Amino acid sequence: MTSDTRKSDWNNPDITPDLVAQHGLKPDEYERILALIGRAPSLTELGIFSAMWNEHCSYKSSRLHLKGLPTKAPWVIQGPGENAGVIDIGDGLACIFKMESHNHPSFIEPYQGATTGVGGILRDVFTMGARPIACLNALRFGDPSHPRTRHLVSGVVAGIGGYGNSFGVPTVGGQVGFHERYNGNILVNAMAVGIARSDEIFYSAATGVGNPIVYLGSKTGRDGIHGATMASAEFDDASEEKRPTVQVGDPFAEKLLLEACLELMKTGSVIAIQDMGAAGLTCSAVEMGAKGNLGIELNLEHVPCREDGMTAYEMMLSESQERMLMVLDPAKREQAEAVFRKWALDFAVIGHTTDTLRFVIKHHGEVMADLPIKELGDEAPLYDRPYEETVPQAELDARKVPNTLSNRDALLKLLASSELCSKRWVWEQYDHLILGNTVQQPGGDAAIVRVEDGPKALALTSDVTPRYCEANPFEGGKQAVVEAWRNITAVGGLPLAITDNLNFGNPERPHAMGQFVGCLKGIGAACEALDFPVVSGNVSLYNETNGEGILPTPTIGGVGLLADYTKHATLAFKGEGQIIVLIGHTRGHLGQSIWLKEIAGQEKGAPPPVDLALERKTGDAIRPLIQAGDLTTVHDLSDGGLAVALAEMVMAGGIGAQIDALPQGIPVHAALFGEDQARYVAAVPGKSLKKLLQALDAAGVPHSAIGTTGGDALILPGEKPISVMELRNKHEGWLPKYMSGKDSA
Amino acid sequence: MKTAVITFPGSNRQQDVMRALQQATGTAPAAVWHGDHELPAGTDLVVLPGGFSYGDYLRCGAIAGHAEIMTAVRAHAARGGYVLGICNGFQILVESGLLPGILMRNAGLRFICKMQHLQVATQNSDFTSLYKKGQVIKVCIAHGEGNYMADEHTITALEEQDRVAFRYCHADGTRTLGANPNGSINDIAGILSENRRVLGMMPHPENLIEDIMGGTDGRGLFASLAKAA
Amino acid sequence: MKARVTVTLKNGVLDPQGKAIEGALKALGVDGIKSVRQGKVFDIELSTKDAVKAEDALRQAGEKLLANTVIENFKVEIND
Amino acid sequence: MKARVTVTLKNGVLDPQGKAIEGALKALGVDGIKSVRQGKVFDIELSTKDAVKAEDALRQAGEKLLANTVIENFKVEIND
Ligand SMILES: Nc1ncnc2c1ncn2[C@@H]1O[C@H](COP(=O)(O)OP(=O)(O)O)[C@@H](O)[C@H]1O
Ligand SMILES: [Mg+2]
Repeated sequence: MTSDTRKSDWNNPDITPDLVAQHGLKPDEYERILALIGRAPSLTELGIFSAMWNEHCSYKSSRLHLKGLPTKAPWVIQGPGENAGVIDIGDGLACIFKMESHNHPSFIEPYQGATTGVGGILRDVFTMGARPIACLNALRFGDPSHPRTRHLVSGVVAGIGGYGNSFGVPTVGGQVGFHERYNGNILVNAMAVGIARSDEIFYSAATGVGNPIVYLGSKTGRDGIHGATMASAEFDDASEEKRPTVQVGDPFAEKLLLEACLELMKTGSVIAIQDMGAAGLTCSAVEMGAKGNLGIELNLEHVPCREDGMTAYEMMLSESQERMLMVLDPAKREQAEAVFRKWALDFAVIGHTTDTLRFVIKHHGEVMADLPIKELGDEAPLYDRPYEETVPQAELDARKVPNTLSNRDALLKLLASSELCSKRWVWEQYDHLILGNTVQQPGGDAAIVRVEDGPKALALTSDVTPRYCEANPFEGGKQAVVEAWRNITAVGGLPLAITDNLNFGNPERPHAMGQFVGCLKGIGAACEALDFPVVSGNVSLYNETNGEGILPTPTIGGVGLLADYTKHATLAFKGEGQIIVLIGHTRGHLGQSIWLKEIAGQEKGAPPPVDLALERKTGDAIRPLIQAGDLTTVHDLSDGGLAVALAEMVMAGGIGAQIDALPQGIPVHAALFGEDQARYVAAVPGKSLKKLLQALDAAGVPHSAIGTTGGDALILPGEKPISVMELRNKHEGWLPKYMSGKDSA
Repeated sequence: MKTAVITFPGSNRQQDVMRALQQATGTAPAAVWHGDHELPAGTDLVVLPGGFSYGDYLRCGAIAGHAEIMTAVRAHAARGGYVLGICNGFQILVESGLLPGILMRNAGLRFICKMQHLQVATQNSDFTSLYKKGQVIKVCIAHGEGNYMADEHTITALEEQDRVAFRYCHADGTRTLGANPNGSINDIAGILSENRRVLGMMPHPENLIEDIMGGTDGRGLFASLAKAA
Repeated sequence: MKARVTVTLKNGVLDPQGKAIEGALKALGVDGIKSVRQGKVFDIELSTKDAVKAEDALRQAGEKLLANTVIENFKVEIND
Repeated sequence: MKARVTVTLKNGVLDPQGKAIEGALKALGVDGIKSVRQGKVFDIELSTKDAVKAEDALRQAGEKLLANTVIENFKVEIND
């Protein structure tokens, strides 16, 4: 009997080349499907393949290259392959984290795009049993003068805040950048970090035949069913209104889902659990079965729906938010269900595990899909796309770049630039203090978040310098990792692992693919050299408009550990008369610097080279001093170089500085604004200087005392003083003014 | 002092306030579920914590104002028991009629989280007795709808009866332009009931109880309460 | 049965959102805006077919929950 | 001249607010509630007396600001 219904269903809709194309499948990919199942797919099956084999779920263009990343270390409990990465932080605790993008949805509807991005990444973390303790984000917008930019900034920031604030997790860090190459394709990357007991982590592989599969959370609607449905007449019922593909986030439901899931996990009823993210029910069910070497049968009439008349196709592809799927221990069903009823959430048994290794979808008894479950994932296309390496740009000679402004004015201009201005306007819309564990708020090098009542704390950061990656993907990839490593080191943390969010253009263009490959090699090399493995991540390709790709933007989210949160460093100057020490080699590298872009109006040259051994040696010399409590004022040097770092230290502490001994042998503006890597600025009272210098000498790290703290102005050599107030006005002023629409940008 | 903290669906700062209560009283507060009908016997202080009860989807605090447990909270207040509503808790108190007025969208229309100075406007309450009148304290705020408003009559009564507990101000205690983060009338950050036993306030004293988190000025409030009963 | 409850601010109650929107509309160059006040609508489906009963249920809903009658008015319309 | 712009969610778009209110009304014991969807109204005063012009200005306002046309519909009514 079943075979009859199957037959009628398979033959029913004409799977035309057009329909195949609308599902984002290439002709040869469709051939692959036919070969795999030995017949034409039903419409529901076509939908399932399109979901499983798209770039987002199958990583078909990137998989090959991701394999090269270092993912192991003694402290890694779970590397890539699960919902999030897991590392051991000692005392029976684990840190679980991941970053994910929501670029395209946020461009269409910035508020909802951002909210659902945050919601998705939080679910990835708590589906593994962790309570989220912090969020970060990395945002890239188009040029400030582009007509859509202000609207996008305002919506995205409100959306990230709207979700995280209500959910109740502090958003403690991130980045915001502007560049015209994001005019038509902004980036919204969100990272979530949670804590669990290391022996209570939940995974997605199903076990046991005949175990119930339970649907948890909010109801299913027609949200986010991909473009193909909208474009094809078959699904567009008589209604006039185009079905919006925009998903709406419901942080309230997510908060309930978090509490219910954590409570459920304590009942011992969860055999496996998986959030429904991209391609919802399809992806989560297939993953649970395939990972556990089991088949899955779903009976869709039991799926809680929010709309009438939803078809199997729609239910399998819906991306409604705030939902989970779990394999339940049948003996504990009542307890499990009671938890979800208590939190007023849906709990429905919608299927069971089987020993057939088939993925079978039934709707009111009719078989809508019957596919080999392992092959859905394992046999997804894998591409070795042709790529073209970026031709490295020539080194730029700092002496040949005209210096048109005084260094004082250049500094003020940089502090009031879109890239380097204070992002307070953004992070004041994020509740960064909730939970009462935020030791270092936004505005420092890395955020510091205490774990429970301490003494442990995590150091968290997200970094990447896209203009470096554009000029030299390999060096840029390395730099993104070392900057994250340096930021964690600068607060006294021991860098442990990263998550990455690889945002690139169209992989079918050899140039963009070359950027991807180059950056990945750089990331891999840096992770290897720094013992800083990748434990989770996400790839976002096809970020282009009208044929032009975004700047290659591999965002790195770094996690480090502080054994005792009271022993950390911040960038604020803390007292008068302290000696300011510049640590590392200053060569005056101006190529691809912010100074070059903002002051000289050029974007060229090679990016600063990254010496991984030097980077490691330098950081490893500084960290123990902070951990011993001997060093409390440290700032790492990055965008804008030494001058900007000093200004930030002055502003943060409200204490001035007199600089009188810049590195010799290079032009002053290059010494002040060059972006050489592996550098830090520290400040110590005279009595502690010896200890610092001895430690640096012992490690073979170059250093020089460049000035003294004190007064209420920053005094650069040969320049008029800049008062703390003037620095702050410039630095704090730009973004609020821009967002009020009253600027001239 | 026996304390109880209520969890509504969407509450999210209950752990923060529990930590502060534990620190001040030396005992763990009781956690009470919104669907419960009674407060634990002998409860002296009920706290409605911060968060987004029911997503704050209708008006902030409106749906929570009708929760089962609120009947018990009203009875507790009527008996002269202490009630503290922080942020969303303050919104619930005004929505359920335990305090007058209403909290509107912030004048700037954005959610705002930052450190904020407050002037202690009265020492005459068991919530503020360990502060000095006029003292400036640093706590934090984190809200999108904290713009306190009430009719003229109510405002006059609040002022004449010395029922404004806290006002927003600058670090030096002045209340000039820019001190008030949300546009509330008379820079009101918190108010007391007529019997001075119910306090609603937008700022979060519970997040400023450790030096390492930015200061300990929030402790005074919990210590005042601990001393009262 | 379908109904709509419309909740509006009472006269004289300050409306920060309305004010902001007013400003934004002016800034956008939309002509001749004198004032804007923002309110809410609730489109409600009811299982009853009795219009009187429905109206009654919705008045209760308005009083108890949908409007804060300290600052808001509400109006109930039954559509069919 | 007075006008009202009513903004409602498109069909099928999730309405977390409506959902929460629905739950609350049921909990309050208001009878026979099947579903609730929340929208917004803007009561706008205009300086023009020309209804066509007013309608035009408000359509613009709806498109550009009052409604998020990706997920919302809006309707303009001129009252007098
Ligand atoms: N760039 C990357 N580097 C390392 N791991 C990655 C990367 N991209 C994806 N992964 C890993 O691949 C798995 C699948 O990712 P994704 O589809 O984003 O997960 P989810 O479905 O949970 O959102 C995850 O374990 C993720 O950590
Ligand atoms: Mg996931």
